[in-house]
Amino acid sequence: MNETLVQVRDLKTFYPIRGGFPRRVIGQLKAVNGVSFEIPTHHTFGLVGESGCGKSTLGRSLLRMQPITSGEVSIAGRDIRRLAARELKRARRDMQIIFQDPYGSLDPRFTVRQIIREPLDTHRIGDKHFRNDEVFRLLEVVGLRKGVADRYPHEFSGGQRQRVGIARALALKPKFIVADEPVSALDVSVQSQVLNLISDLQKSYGISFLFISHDLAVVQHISHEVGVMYFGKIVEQAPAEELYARPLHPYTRSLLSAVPKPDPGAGSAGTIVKGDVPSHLNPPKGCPFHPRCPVAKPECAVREPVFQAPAGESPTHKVSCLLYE
Amino acid sequence: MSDVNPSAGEVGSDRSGTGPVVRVEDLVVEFSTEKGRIRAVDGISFSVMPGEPLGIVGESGCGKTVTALSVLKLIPSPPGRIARGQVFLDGRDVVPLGEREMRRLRGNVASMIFQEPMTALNPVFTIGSQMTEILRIHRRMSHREAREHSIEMLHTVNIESPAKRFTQYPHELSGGMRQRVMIAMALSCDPKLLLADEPSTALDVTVQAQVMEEIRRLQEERRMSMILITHDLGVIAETCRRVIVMYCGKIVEVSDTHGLFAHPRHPYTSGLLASIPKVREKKIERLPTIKGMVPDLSDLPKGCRFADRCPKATAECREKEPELVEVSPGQQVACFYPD
Amino acid sequence: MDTQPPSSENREDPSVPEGAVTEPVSPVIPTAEASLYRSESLWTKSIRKFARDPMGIAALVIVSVFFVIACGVWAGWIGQNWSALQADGYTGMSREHWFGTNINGQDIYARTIQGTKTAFEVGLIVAVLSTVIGGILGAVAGYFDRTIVDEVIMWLYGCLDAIPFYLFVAAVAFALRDQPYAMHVAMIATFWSSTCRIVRGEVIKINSLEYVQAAKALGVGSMTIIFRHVIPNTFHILLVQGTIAFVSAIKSEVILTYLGLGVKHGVSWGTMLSESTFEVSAGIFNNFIAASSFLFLLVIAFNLFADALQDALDPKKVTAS
Amino acid sequence: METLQFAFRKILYAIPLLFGVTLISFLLMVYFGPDLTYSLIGKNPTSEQIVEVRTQLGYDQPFFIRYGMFLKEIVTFDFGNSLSTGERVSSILLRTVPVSFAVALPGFVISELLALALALIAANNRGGFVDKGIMVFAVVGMSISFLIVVIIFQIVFCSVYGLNLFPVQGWVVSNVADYIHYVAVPTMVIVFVGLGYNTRFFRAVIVEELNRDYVRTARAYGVSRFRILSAHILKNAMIPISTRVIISLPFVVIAGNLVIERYFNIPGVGLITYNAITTGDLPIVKAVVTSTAILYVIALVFTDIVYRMIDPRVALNS
Repeated sequence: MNETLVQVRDLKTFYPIRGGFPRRVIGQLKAVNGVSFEIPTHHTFGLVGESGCGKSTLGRSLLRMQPITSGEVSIAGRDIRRLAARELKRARRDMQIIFQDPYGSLDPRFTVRQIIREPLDTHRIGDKHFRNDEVFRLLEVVGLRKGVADRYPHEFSGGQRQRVGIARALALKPKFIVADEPVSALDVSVQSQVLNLISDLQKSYGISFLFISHDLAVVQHISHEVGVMYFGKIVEQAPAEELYARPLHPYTRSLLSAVPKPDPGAGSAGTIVKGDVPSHLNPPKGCPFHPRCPVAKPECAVREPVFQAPAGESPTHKVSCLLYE
Repeated sequence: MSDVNPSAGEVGSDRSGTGPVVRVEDLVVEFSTEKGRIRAVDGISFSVMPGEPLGIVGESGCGKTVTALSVLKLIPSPPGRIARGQVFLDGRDVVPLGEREMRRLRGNVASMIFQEPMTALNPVFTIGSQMTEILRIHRRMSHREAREHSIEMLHTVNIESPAKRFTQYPHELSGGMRQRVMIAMALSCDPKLLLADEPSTALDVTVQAQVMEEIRRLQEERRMSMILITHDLGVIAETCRRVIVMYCGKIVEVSDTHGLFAHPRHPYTSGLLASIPKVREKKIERLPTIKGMVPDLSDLPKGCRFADRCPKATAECREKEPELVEVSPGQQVACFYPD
Repeated sequence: MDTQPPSSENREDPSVPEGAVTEPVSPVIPTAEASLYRSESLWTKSIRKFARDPMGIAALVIVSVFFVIACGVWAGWIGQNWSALQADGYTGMSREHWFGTNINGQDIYARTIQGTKTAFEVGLIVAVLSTVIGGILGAVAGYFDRTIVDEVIMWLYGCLDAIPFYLFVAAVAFALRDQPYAMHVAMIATFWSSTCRIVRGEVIKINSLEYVQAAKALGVGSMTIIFRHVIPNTFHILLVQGTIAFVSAIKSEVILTYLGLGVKHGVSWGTMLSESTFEVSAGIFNNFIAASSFLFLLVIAFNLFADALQDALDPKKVTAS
Repeated sequence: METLQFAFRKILYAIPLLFGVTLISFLLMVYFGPDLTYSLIGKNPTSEQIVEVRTQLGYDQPFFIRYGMFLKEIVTFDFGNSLSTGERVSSILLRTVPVSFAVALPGFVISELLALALALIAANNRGGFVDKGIMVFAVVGMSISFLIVVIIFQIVFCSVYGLNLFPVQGWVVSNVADYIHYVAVPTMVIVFVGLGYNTRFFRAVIVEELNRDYVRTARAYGVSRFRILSAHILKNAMIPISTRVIISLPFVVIAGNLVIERYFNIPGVGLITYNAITTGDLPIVKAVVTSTAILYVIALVFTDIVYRMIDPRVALNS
């Protein structure tokens, strides 16, 4: 089968919280707090979670756009944490990122040609003619006309800008792309176009994706495997169809029931989870979800669950919940 | 501004209470931009009956928010203005009304909640002072009464320890809590109509469900009319009985919710419904899409505005603009070839 | 139309399996017809916007006229005869002396023209240098936000802001004892700070934008990012700050010269106004009116120009349209 | 209690700034400043005399010792004696500061309040005729040089060529009537000079607040235009406005008066500073520069505290 392209072991990314008097580090914001997963080649791993759960930090940590506190990240056989500057630059050819904001992700003073050429220029790939041809080829790949190469980002709609951003990410022919909420800023009718483009690219070029989104339906549609993140941890992980058909973790269940369904017959959601995501300044003990969990036991407030496949489930379906221990 | 429509103000027969709470007639709202004058809303008509939750759905720039703002005459002016039409709120045309009269209606007869709970509240005033201000304006309550009533309202929207929240500032509350405060403010004068402009869009999925649940419950309990504006068809399906679909400033389809989702008649509606990814369906390889993109309001195509993106468009569609006509009981469509 | 399979010649490790796809992967989005659509950068868009602002154009014309006058003086064509004593004290307006002569009998017209040159000298030197210094330090501080570099730069302008301008000039004058450029140095040392502060704030904002993040993810180096992506996106601020510094400089020159800290050699509107303080008490206004109306006209034109520039360059306003 | 702790923290943070301003003052005026040796000794001094005076002035000491001596002067508020009159600098300051304050304060207060009122009116009629009128007036006001305003106002109000209502020069104040008599024209000048800048700044701040979402919310709930401006917006706008006002105070008292006090010959700090600059009376310049700078730093700390009182968010962020 496919080999492992991205391997993450117990990754932790903390931010210092400064405050008090005199000013000092008074705590750690554990944005990513011990996450492990693998992405095989030709696969899309979907990461779903609410704002502040650490999913974006995780994506950026993998690409070392964020200092990693501890743990291991290996992409295409490289130990990302230990790369020196030169090696890191080389490694960036294999890993790229697509951003959420179609307005902020393109430099307004650059033409589309300059934007898509930048990766080729930076890594000195090919000569001038080759780079120009590449720009046209990439524009075609993402479904834009050659004629737009000399236009500026402000002359495009959100969906078109997102295509330009994707072309830029593809320029270096990466093996792995982090897609950080690539469609959430787009209008509904354009979302599906961009989603189709991403899944086409994945199939045609065999790129592995880490697809980050807060939208469960989008993640299900695009991913082979899905991880559900809550408060810096993956609390449940399974192949997409398995996860959506048989969610185990109470958080996953409540997320799924919270999604409004475009079907008036479906009736209103089942259990609506109460309260808000806990504060990082005062993290709950035990399972981080227990204060909001509808089925929490007293034990949940004391002991942290282990992330594992419960007995009787397939080994690919892992969950971190005391109900299954 | 107030003399846009000379015939307005004479319709008073709707005040009996059984008529619609809102009736919009041929509303046109224009904005002057650098590219010239554009019509954000172009000749729409609809009404909302007492106790009815109506949904308006559409993509950004389709005019749904402008429609809601027009009901309370909150269009930023300049650059916007109501160029034509009437908006009967509780039987009275608001278009010719002045600021002073509008103020008596706002927050009182009709209230509005907004998308961004982070910025919609004044950061330097406490929750309490912002809530009591409304009661003191419309109900002329004393400080004490206003305080008691506000705390009760906070209690109604299920905010824990309301007396404590009453003294806090907006930044001390989470997004979901702030949106609850907005709802409490909106309902504190017991309005007949609630305008909810994307009330849950900026919130997380779980919090979104909480807030929408709250809005649904209160709307039913209070038999309040509601116009819910959203781009999320799921939210509409769970909340509204009737839906208006807007595209480029026009209504393209009006339908009862069941009919719309079961049998969308306009190609835009069916395209939209097909293209959104849905949870827990059998996984499909490719999503159906609507080709192209929303046209620029300053450069609209002749004829049907959707023609360029429509799989069924003919020469006729590119020439003439279709009118909204009833195609089956409860369903109106603006299309020459409804599904 | 066929999409070529990604070529792998230029890479050692082709990531694309052989014979991947040859079909177009997504429908081509129809865009507005290219023939109807002239592509436009933010700059040309700003220029077009500026051209539609009558106030801005009028201001630019006035400034240009002044600039031409200054160039004429530099070239030695006009206003050269400013120091010679041509009459016995004050005379009124005449054909030889368009604006009359001052109390010393010097030609006021020539002095006013010469003053225009001085104003541009002071204004340009101060505006260019203070904006360049402020821009670079601001960009560096903003890019290295929250590091020691940033702290030091912020501390530096914090300190300079604390010292009142006129006293700072006096102090610089003490330190530079009779250097002709003491005034310029003092102005540059004070004026760069506001540019620096604004640019720093803007750069911090730009830094968090995803196009900078994207460049980092592509492996573009820090310095390249600063000069390719960050500083070009602060040009609109630099231009406006530059015009503001220009205005401040020529206004300050007048005050400083009056206080005896400014122009010591040559003639400026400041020296003329200082002279005129004695004349006006005697009821002679020629010198005063000539210098103050030139000064006022140039300053107001520059102020209006700066306003129009700000409107035209604001990238938010430009892209929103 | 919390506010006290906050204030204390802010004061501690001001220390590097104080160090900086004193260092710059020291470098400019003492270390690289004029050599006072010859102004203290007579003509044709012997080399022994020179050495003696230089030792007395501390010129033979290393950098840090001299800086230390400079700091000591500041802390003890003892800047020595004026070179021209021989009077103690501290007593000169104590005599002149109140005069400067009395001259500057009315104009400062009127200018700020008037500008705020004009800005509110302009912002409320944004884009309209009144707004444009006020803004044109502001640009014109900004474009007239301080010196020209002083001269024109003096011609108009104080000279035989104008109304000749007020004294041309001087400051002989023994009662309120005298005070008004002498302060009137300087006040008008200060108001006029500050008005343009302040109106524009305040208007920009208010317009920015007007575009915020909470204004729309307040409007949607029937809050009146007047109340939105006078309560909702003003309280938010007070944050940048108060910063500007407080920070400009130390400059208004001393720096802004240089021109006015010189032109109207008013014996305030400005005039003695002017005289000190022209005669090279270093101890006075040194004292004025350093104390203004320190006053500025204090004002900065003070604004942080005011900030915290107006804006509840600051408490959380700090």
